[in-house]
Amino acid sequence: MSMRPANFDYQRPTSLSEAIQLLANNDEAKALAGGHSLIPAMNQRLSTPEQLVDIGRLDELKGISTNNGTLSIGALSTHAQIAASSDVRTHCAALATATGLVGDPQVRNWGTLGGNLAHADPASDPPTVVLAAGGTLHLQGPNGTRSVSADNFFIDLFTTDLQPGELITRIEIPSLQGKKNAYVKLAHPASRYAIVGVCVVLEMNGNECVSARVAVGGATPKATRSPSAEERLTGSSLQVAAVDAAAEALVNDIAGDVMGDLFAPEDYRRAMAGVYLKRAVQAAMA
Amino acid sequence: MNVSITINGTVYERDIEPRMLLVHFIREELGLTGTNIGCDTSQCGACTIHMDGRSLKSCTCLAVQADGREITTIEGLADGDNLHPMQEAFWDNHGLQCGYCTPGMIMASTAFLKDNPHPTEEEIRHALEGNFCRCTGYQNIVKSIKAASEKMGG
Amino acid sequence: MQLTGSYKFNHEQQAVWDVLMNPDAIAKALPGVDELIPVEGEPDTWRADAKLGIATVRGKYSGIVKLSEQNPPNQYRLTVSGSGQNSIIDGTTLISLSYDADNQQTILNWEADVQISGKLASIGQRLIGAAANMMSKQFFQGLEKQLPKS
Amino acid sequence: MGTRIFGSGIRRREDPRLITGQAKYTDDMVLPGMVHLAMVRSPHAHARIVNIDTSAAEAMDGVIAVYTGEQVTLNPLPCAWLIPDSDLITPEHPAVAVEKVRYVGDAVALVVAETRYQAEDAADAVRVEYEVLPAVVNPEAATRAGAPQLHDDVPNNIAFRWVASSGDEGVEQAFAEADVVVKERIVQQRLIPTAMEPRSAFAQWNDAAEELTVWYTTQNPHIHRFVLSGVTGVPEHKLRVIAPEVGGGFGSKIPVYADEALTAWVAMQLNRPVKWTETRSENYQVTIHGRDHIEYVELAAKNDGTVTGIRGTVYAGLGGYLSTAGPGVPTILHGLMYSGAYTFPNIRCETIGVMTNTTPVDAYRGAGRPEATFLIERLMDKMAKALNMDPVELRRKNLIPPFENGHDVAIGLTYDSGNYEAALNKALEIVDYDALRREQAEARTKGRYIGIGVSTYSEICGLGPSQVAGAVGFQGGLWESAIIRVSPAGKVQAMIGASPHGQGEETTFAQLISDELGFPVEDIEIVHGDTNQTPMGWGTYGSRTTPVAGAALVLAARKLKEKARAMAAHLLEAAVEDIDYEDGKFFVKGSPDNAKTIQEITLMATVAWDLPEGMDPGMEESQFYDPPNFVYPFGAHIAVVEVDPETGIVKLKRYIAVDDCGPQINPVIVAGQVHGGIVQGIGQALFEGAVYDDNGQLLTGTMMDYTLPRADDFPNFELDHTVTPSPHHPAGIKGVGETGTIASTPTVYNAVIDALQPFGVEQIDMPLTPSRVWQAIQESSSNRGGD
Repeated sequence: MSMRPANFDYQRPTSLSEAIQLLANNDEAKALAGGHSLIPAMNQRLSTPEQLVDIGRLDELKGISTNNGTLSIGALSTHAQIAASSDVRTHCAALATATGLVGDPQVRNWGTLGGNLAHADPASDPPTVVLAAGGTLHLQGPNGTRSVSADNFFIDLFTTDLQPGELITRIEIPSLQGKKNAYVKLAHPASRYAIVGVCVVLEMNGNECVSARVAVGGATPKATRSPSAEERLTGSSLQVAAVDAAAEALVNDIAGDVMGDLFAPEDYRRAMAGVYLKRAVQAAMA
Repeated sequence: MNVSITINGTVYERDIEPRMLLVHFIREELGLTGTNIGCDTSQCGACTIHMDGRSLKSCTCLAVQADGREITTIEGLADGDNLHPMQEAFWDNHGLQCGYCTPGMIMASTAFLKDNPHPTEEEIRHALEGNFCRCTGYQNIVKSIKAASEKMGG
Repeated sequence: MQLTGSYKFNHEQQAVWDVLMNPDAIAKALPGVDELIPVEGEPDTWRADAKLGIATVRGKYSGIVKLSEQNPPNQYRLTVSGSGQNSIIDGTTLISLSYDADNQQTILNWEADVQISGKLASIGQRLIGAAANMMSKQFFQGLEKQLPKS
Repeated sequence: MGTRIFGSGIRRREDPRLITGQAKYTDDMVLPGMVHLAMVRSPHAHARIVNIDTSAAEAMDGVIAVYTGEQVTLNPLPCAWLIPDSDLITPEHPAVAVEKVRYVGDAVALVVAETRYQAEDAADAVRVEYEVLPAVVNPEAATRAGAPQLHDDVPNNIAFRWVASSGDEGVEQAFAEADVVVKERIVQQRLIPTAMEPRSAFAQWNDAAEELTVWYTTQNPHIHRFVLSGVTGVPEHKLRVIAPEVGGGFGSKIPVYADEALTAWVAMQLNRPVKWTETRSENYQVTIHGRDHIEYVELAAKNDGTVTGIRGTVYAGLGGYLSTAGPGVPTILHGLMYSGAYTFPNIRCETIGVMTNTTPVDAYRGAGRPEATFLIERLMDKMAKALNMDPVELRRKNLIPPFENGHDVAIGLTYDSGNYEAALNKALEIVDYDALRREQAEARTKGRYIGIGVSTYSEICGLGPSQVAGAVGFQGGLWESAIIRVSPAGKVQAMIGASPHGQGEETTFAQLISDELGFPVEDIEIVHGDTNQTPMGWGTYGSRTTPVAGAALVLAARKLKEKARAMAAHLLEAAVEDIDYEDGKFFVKGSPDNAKTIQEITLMATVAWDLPEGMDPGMEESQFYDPPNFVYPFGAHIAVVEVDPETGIVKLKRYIAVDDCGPQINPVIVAGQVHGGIVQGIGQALFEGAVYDDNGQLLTGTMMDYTLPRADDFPNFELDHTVTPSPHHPAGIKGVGETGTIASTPTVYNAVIDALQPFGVEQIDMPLTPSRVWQAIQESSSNRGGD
């Protein structure tokens, strides 16, 4: 019974390229950013990497800025920094909300967005928002840099498109200023992970919703968009019937993939996905 | 690996295994046992300290990650013989019983007040979501933090 | 824990059956396994060492893989028992094949009874079902890759 | 005369060390040459041990020794509550499993290493081969034919059958002749005590002196010395048990566990200081759990609301072995509570104690009494509904009328004092009950589901007369003792055998002494927790420290006061009966200006230059106290909840507690006890529950899955009290450590069911998690009410 990690080799590279080299050289190496997903697993000895490459001090991965309205968030930005950023509040309020709901204050102080997205915990909050917001992940690896849309980044349970040796360097999110957006969450009361988290991004023209993006997390092995719900909302004036229909569509879209556990069995999670879609629309329009 | 960590104003240099958690560095290497351990999954908050001014669960950080940083533990909170207003408030308001969660509660709440010096009761309750107490039902902890915020806010 | 799932192969049933019975193919398809070593005196039983897991939760397991109750080319039982990471995993899966002539697909249905003991049982509760689904999918995908392109 | 210190909410004297990080808990202890112990535990709930290979572990860096059960020479762990007339069987409980493991976490080997990291590395390297056996976790299922058998000498896994009855004939008749009978199957789910400080032991053996010292996370160091002596063979006078700072217990630090005894044993083997501290996961697996009942209960009444009988059959899960007080909790502490605050004339409780492949079950806050109160209060609400009566009216009709000095209830106990209706009225006044019901009705018309729960309770605590302890099979006494020792300059040390760990007796007991003798509180030190420094006592649990140890202390203080009075008379050259006392001063009646202070008197008694004839020197008294009866605190609690029918989320909106524990020494500390108790009780109603799968794996094995209440789950509680002194306690005081837990579970549960009335929901198993509440609403036949 442990709360002490097994031994490992520790490296603290001073540049991004050095970090990538170290990770590329060793299949059993892991990148360590904030460590708030990795260290708990190591404490339980469920994770026993041979080597940790501490990227936590690389300045290349820090900072939040906007460029023509596009938010650019360095991978090492902490949840607390993001939640408190006026740029983020302006351009992607839902992300400020979601990062403010991760874990608890101590976790938010040190856990990083890059680490969180790379870990791709199905019950984590930020992936759902980055997906709904149409974010892009910028990656750098031994073969250079590339960009992957959030739609293509999350592959399965804890599984992403990150290749060996690759790191997330920053996350770009197109400005949602002028679009209605919100993230709402039903949290597991013990772990604080999302049982269901729903993010909606609604572009309105007067009373009409002209485009919608809907993503759900927590309920399924990965953050997942709901094309049918988006379709129901688009072109509607978000009247009760349309939102109810969207909720039902969302539930149908994810029906086969919903996970269950002791606290929230599958049928409950499925139903809550619909309920929280409605609440997300309400919150976005409030 | 050699690390140099400033704790409560004193620089400590030690050669440690990279796997050593910061909480074990504080408790076992330095003998600062005011920081307690109440769980093994980063939930309970008993081990909360400040690193570079922000609250951190020291069980969720390797000591090597703290290399070169500034840390404050419960032992370093008071100014000499003068208790920190948060310590005073916990004492005045019966904000503790067995005391085991108390250092973590005090460290978490002092960090919280830096970000939000005039919190509502609801905000205080929310800010404690990373800290468990099994004795007080949180009632007097919330009261203590409120009292401290009023005292510190002047 | 009872788990069920299905997988569709775009191949003839006999071809799917053959690959399911081929220890080399199984070894290649099992995530993290390099080789199945036959256990002497036990038919259709192999010993394996595996590097198993998902993302950060990954560790070395060693265990036994056994095929039984074969009813070619329709049904068999795959039993896996392994231990590692202070955990023990015992699973028995009844695998059934049927052929969907309309779509020219072999449909594989599996019904598993998985018993997890130790560390993973106490801490992995919220994710075990999803992890089992994902790993079974990887296994069948791994087998499919070894079938001739149809 | 100044403000009386008794009743004053002064700041706690414990706090300065706790708020500055200077307090020392067991795991904080360090001695030169210290080594670390880690346990190798079974991952299986039920298995035969085929082979243990320690060779790899022994070869690892820093490893000093690896021991298996066969090498360990400790005596088996005793069960210490041998309830009579129950055919109790106590299967052997070895400190380390040798042939068979019986729950996940059962220790199979020990690893000792220079550092904790090394000990844990090596524990991982011990290879154990098991033959896995089928397991059983449900106490009712475990008694059925064909169920896996845990112990060869416990047929059908039934460790005992116990009955408490006011007379079976009368009970039968009451149910036969009732107008209405309501029934319920209640699952008292398993709870994990979760003291914030995990258990820890630190042992030092002095080989030359043959002395063993053990620092220990214990609620009762003297009991632990008594039992540890038997388990280790070290005689008691060579065995010192010290409870340093203890970070909460809630019952979980009463029992004698293998781990602490093993730590001591290893220290003796190696002649080096040894430390063992459990991790939280380990705590969840091996430190006792609470509750775990499956109850079939029913209540009989007449149409006018007069309750005529209550009875129940309880399957009580005991775990893989009998814990120290395990059999006593679901029997003596449960069945004897079935009277509650009511005049029930016919009562019967049958408890079947069952071994299952789970963590042993023992006393958790309230211990038996919350389970009983829950079923009584649950049945009362159900009966009110069946009779179409307001639940408050039904309770009022059946409450025991006020009494000041003894009331016999049908189960055979004599309650000390009570005024239940006064407490109920006060609580109802605080919430304005009628207005609240109107508000509820109004809210329902708007699709909001508010629920109101009201409970009245009386509990048994202040355990208890030793004669009763003996009669009910408790293998110890239940008296306490205290020594008050005043130094020449008038500073006071009071030594008590009880062992507080968060309850604040360093403050309240100083207030008691100050109140009796006039020493300022800051001159009084309460010494506890060290068997070498304190007189014998049986420990802190069952809300007994103030009722029993506090009584010993008050009587010792009064003895001391009489000596001081005699000394004062001598110094003032007056007759003893002419000496008056006020605020620490003794004087001849009518001449308060010519007074001797208690400090002056102490000095003169201590130098002993001139003592009255026959007086011994010094200012020190000791007192043993065996209470003549239990104490019976009581009260009324009200909860207001709102249920979100779309999600099943229950929001606690108000909580009102009116408790009566007699006079309060320190009302701030009393309130703190009540707060914590309420939250633990609500934890059972809404959040907490240990869950095993069918194979005995604990699925809620960490704080990530076992839901502990958090700060944002609660509103501000509204507390008030009434004061009904206990007639037999020298200061009239009753216990208050468990009242909150006893009352709050049914109060909140009933409030939720009340909120769900429009949906026709009658019953939901605890904890009332959102998915369960939602499910119940979905399944309810009349869920059209929710539209």
